[in-house]
Amino acid sequence: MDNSYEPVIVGFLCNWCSYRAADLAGTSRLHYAPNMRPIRVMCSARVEPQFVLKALREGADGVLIAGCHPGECHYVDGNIKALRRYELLKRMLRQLGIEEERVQLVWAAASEGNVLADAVNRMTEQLRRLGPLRWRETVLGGDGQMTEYSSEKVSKEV
Amino acid sequence: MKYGYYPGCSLERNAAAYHQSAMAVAGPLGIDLVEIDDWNCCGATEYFSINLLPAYALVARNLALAQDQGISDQLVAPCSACFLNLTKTDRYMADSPQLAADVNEALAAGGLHYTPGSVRVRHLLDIIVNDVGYDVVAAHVSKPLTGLRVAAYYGCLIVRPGYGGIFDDPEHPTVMDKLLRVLGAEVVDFPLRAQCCGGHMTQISQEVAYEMIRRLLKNAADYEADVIATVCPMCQLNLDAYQANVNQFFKTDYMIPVLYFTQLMGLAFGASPLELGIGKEFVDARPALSKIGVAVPSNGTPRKAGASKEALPMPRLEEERS
Amino acid sequence: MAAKEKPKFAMYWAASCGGCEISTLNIGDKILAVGEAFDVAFWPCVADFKVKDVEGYPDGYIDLCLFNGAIRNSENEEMAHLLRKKSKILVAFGSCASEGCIPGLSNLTTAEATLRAVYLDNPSTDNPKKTLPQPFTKVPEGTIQIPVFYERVKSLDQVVAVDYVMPGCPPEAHQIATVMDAVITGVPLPPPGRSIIGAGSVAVCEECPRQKNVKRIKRFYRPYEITPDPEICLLEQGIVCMGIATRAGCGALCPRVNMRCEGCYGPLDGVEDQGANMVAAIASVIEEGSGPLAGIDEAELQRRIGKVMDTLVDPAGTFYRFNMAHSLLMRARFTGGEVEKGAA
Amino acid sequence: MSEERVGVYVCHCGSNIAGTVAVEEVSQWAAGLPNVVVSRDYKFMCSSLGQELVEKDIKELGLTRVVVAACSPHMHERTFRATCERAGLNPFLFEMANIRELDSWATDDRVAATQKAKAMVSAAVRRVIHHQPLQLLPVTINPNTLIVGGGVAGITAALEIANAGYHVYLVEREPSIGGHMAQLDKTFPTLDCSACILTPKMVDVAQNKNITLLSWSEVEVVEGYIGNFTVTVRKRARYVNEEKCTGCGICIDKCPKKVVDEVFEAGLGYRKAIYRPFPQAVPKYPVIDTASCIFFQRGKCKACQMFCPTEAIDFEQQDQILKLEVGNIVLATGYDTFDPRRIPQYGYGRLANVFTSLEFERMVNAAGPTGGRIVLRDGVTTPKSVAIIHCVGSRDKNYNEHCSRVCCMYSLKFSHLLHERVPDAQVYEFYIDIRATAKRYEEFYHRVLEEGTRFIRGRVAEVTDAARLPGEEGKLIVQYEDTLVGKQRRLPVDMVILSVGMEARRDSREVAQIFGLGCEYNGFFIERHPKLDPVNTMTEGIQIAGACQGPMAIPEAVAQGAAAAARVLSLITQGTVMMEPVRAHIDAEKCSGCRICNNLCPYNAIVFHEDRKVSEVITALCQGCGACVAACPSAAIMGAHFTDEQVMAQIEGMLWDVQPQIAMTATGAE
Amino acid sequence: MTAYATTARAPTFLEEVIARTPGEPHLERCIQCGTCGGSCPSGADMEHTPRGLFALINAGLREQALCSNTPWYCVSCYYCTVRCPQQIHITDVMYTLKRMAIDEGYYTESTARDAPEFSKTFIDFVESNGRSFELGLATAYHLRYRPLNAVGMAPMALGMLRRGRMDLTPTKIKGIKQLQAILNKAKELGGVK
Repeated sequence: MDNSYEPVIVGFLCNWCSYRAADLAGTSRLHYAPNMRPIRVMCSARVEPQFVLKALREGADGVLIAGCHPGECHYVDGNIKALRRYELLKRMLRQLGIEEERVQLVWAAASEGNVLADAVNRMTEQLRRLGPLRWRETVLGGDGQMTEYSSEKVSKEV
Repeated sequence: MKYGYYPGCSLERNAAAYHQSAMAVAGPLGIDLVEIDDWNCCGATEYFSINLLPAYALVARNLALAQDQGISDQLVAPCSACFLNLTKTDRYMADSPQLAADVNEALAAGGLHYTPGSVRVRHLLDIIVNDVGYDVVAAHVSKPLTGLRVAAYYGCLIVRPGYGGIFDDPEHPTVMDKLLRVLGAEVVDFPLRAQCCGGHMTQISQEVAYEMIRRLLKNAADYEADVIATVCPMCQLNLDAYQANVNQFFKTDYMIPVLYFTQLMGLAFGASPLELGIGKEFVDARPALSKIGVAVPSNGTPRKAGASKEALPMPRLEEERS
Repeated sequence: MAAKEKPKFAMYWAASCGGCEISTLNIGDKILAVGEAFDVAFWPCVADFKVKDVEGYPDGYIDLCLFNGAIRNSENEEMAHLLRKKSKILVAFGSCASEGCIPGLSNLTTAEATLRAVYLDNPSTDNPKKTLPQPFTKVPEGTIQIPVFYERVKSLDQVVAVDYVMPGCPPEAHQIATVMDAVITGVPLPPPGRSIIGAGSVAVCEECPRQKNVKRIKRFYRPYEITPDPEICLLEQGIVCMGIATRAGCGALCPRVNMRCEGCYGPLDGVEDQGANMVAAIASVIEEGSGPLAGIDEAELQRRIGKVMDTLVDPAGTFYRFNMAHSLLMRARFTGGEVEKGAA
Repeated sequence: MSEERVGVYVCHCGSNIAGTVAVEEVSQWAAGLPNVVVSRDYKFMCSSLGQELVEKDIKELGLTRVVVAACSPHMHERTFRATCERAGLNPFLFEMANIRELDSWATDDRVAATQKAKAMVSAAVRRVIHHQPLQLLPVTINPNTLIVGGGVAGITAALEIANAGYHVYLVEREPSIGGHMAQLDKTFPTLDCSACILTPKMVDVAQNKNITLLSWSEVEVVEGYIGNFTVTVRKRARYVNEEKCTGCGICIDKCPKKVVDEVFEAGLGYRKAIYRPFPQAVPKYPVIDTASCIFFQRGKCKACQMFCPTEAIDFEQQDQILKLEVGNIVLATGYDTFDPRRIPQYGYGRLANVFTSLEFERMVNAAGPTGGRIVLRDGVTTPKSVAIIHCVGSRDKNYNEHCSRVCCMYSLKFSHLLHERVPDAQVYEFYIDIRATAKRYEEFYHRVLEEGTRFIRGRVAEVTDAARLPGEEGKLIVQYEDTLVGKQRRLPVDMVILSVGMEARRDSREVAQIFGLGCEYNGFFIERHPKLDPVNTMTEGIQIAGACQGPMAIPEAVAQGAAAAARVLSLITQGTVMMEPVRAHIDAEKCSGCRICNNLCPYNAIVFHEDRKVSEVITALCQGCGACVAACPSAAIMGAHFTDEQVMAQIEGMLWDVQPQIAMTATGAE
Repeated sequence: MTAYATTARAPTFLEEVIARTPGEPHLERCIQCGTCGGSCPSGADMEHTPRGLFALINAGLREQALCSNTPWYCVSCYYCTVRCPQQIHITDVMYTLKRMAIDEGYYTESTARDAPEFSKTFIDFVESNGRSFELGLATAYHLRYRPLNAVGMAPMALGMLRRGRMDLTPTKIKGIKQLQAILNKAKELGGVK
């Protein structure tokens, strides 16, 4: 794997727990992978699957959704809604050929800066191993290509 | 209930009594112990001191055999040291993919592969109290050990550090106490129940080892135990075979027989002492066993606060609460 | 004094089943009015025109062009560009043109796998030499060219600018009729730029007569697994009805006959991805996970929820039945040897 | 292409940001972004000069949007919103990029940090263009306050607020207020008698007209939001009519049933089935403990009723459910002490003469079970040697990782009291570190040293009664390593005191859920900011005070009680607060009445109109989580300030550098 | 310690010990409380308590640490491990120190120099038979390293034989070749001989 490649992760952080966890990680100078680009939402329940797909299409190599631990959600159970959506989205992404490591849901309480930092480090490592996604180029790219289909090529596989 | 069975080197000979009695009680309790074919030594406490990876590989071969021979997804080890090494290897392989990879590369040289977690290793005591259960055991008691004062000695590795999951308190285990009570025995308090028997120190520094053994014997004697019940061949060996040496060394005269808990179960089930391997112990158990059936009034030191009028209440323990 | 020129009408059929054409004819005698109002400049399915004729027209010659069918091959794309050039108003007509529709589902697999399915693996195909269509074939007379089969299906608006979109698979005849009326009677259309015509602006539920209650889904069922209550919202009964995320206009035809809405009218304004919104909506109302949460085992909870989601077979194929080519991701990704996995 | 005129301001924050992020580069680069008309970097944007910079540009350059790249919005979002407002720009047309906590402080890779900063700035710029002007929502504050927990923190808060002339409901779970402090004997380091300084305050509570004291009661449900909470309280049946009871105590004397008092006497003493935890209890009314009352158990006795001079005993009494309307809530629910049964090797429960610190507090207390005599469990023998073990259940990853902060000091206090009461006793303190970190603490430590206590640095390994060596028989043997000598030792003593630590209340997570708070990993409630906002919580209108927020000694608990009161009073005197307009709104035109959203709102803010077949969000109840916004399949619900457009634009901005942004649909340009 | 706390300098002795112990032993966490030293059944006879040993390691006093008899007196009872308030895997660390002492030849300085010999004798039998062999072990080890004791131990050995608790010949497993192949591969991988 090309070492120069640095994965880009879009992180959706809930305002009450995980964003504060990120703040705490910073204030306590916990150094972690600079690969996650944070977007603050009020609750992980605000994160639409659309946002995830959008990020992936616009070039993110992975998406991290972070919320409060079940039972600690500022909005009682918003994180459970996020979890439900994540579980279904995960199954759909599998069909679309997107590895499970590319979209992750983690819980980090406001006091768990280290948990969030570790999650980002872990995910960055996993994505380094998976390699870039670059949706537009690698999946959509080559619009109107004039590829020829050699019968040999296919018949070999038959 | 069918289990894979890993006797370990000791049970072949020096702790043959343990093996015999285990088999003798397993039958009636419906425990089917099927010995895994061609198992090897677990390395005891020695191999890890010399060379790490081979030590894991040595143990892993047994796990791989158990896994492949498909007797059961559970493997029973009666020896606490074997129990520890097997559970530790399985646990560490699961925790460290790197180690798992290395060990498996080594196993591959012997055409084997082990997937961590595919075999659950359990101690014999664990399955008797948890899978079989006290009630079933009670149902098989035909000759209760009434009047026999027993010190339940757990030793270390069966309860610590709990790589295979904790089935009793690592500091103050009690399941064997309950089991022995079910057998009708009078279980004495035995504060040092989970202390070390000296392990391999007998080979390295006898002074140190003898002192450890002495403590245990003294504690058992203080509580006037007729018998010490063990769950581990190493403990049995140290307390039994070295008892004379200890007496000689400290000018003491302890004469406390050390039996395997399975031997006591066998007796309570009405099995003959012979088929339970009784007689193989160094400190003769017969005088003590002659007591069975004869209730001797206890005059062992009581260990509860005197309930005088001024006495302050004792904090209650969990079991008392529930 | 020269008779006033009639406006020119065209209708073209790219990668599609022909249902749109039939639906257009289904407007009944209104078709005569169309004939009255327009000169047909190009309509391969009803009259004999050649591409040459169209190329001969001056730019913007055609006043109204209904383009149905997706862009599956190079011919489709060339025609799209040509008709765009020659038309004043280009309408992406029907689901294929506007969002890829059923052909778009092949974006869940590779072009190669599609060809293989058609020319090699199909049990009814006898192709011993394993011949596959080749864009260029040398024959004694020279080189024969056929259209190039594209890697992925595209909607019309992904290759040319589209003035209007008329959704539906096919667009309902009455909708077509109203649009035609409007055009003929000169009722001003909405400003062009992929604006929707001939459909509602609210979800199918609006037109669906079923009783709708607060939703708590225990598990999902495929239509054959249960006989749904005819009065109650299908979704509440665990049937994955796309009505909640689909533009109205059809009159809720399917739900009326106990069949789940499959989403052919596409997403609503402001929705970029119909499938993703379905995920968000129905996953939210799963019952699993409600109840006290203090000190809950997080892994266990996730497992339980996952089990419910497993009862929803083939989410991608279900949520993107019509919208795949026009969804945010547009197609599935293949890192090699995953065609089967991808082709749900 | 939008017409908005955006100003970008990149903060150095001294070297906090500039040290890792090339701020000049970022601001120069930002100047080239679409819609950006001005981009500057400045040492401290939050300084008045920095803010004036923004105001000036808004006025002179006609900025319609502002982006500040600096610290966390939780730090300065309000600051800069105010800045915009002063310059006549709606405060919500502003967006903050957190390039400090989330960037410069989280890495030392300058290149990566700068790139990340650019991404956050471009995201903010693209987002802010889609912002809409919003107005804060005014909410009127109900002047009544609920205080949960009648320990010293709760009592202080209650008195502060009540004395300011506002009404307080003080809810206490136990029959009397006073909390743990009422159980203590002396307080370190001043050695004042705990009860003597606390009871006057308790009496003040009882007599204060502005305080409604609800003891023997618990909060069950909390609904609403800041300024307008509705709280459901269960007032448990006392079986004593408070109107009639004079608190004479005859019933208690006459009650034939004696049981161990697990709560107030920490299990060391007894109480009756009808009881008052302690003589100075407030309120003075006793309660009947039905679990041990002979009448409730066997249907006969009624001794208390027979002897009660005022016929106050009422066996028919039922629990009462009260609904309280309050504007603010103060949680002062306190702590639990660690249960040393969890550490079997210390023998508590098995070995008679091992005591907990709380038991010892009761023992030395003149009003306690032994009348202040220090004796072994047999109730008569005076110990000649006592070992005090520090850090029991604290500073231990197996139990509680945190330091309980008070144990060192109260252990020293015990040494002192032992020397005072049993002069010839030898006292040993087993410690890891002595933490005497507040006013006059260190001095107290020295005093105890001089009194002859032997300090042994080493965490005790085990306490056993298994004698090994001569001289150990019949004693408790403490086994430990004297780490300063580096040797394993055994010390026979008569009595062992376990200095147990402070833990969060066993039910703190349930309580947190009732009030919508967050809990630390160890169960203590999370404050809004550990330094700058220690008594406020993430939930507007709810304050925390005392040891429910973390281990602390009496002075801090009192200070926090007062601080919480000050918070509440400032809100009450303001009369109204402005709330974030981050709210959901359903466009009735687009709602198909599918009812997906109906059961998603945790605050039941969504109603369905059967007649019109559309759903609607009640703005006052909506808290703005956005769960319904995300769930609406037809995009009919709009989440103010977190709209799809805004977030989508932000996503694009975040990924500005990743790949060419090819148009996905063909545009008019042919 | 995250993967990003990278460092250029040579590892300290402490870091070495941690690196050579499987999993995460967390030795760096030690707060010198002495729980291990107090809990150790053979602690009274150790030259350094475990805590003391960790202080030496932390101070980088390699020779003193590796010459200590402490690791060899460890009986693997795991009391220290389960009681350690910092959850340090003390027993594992002891095994590591034993291996390091052997690799670096320090153990010969140790007052417990026989211990490794015992371990070696033990595994020699395991490696050649697949099972341990008490008689062989006892005789070989005692005659080789503690002849005096051998005499003292004789009666016990006889007792063992009389009670049929000891074999005269070792048991060999069928798959001994396989086992040896595995162990050799492991040694090759493990790098340590």
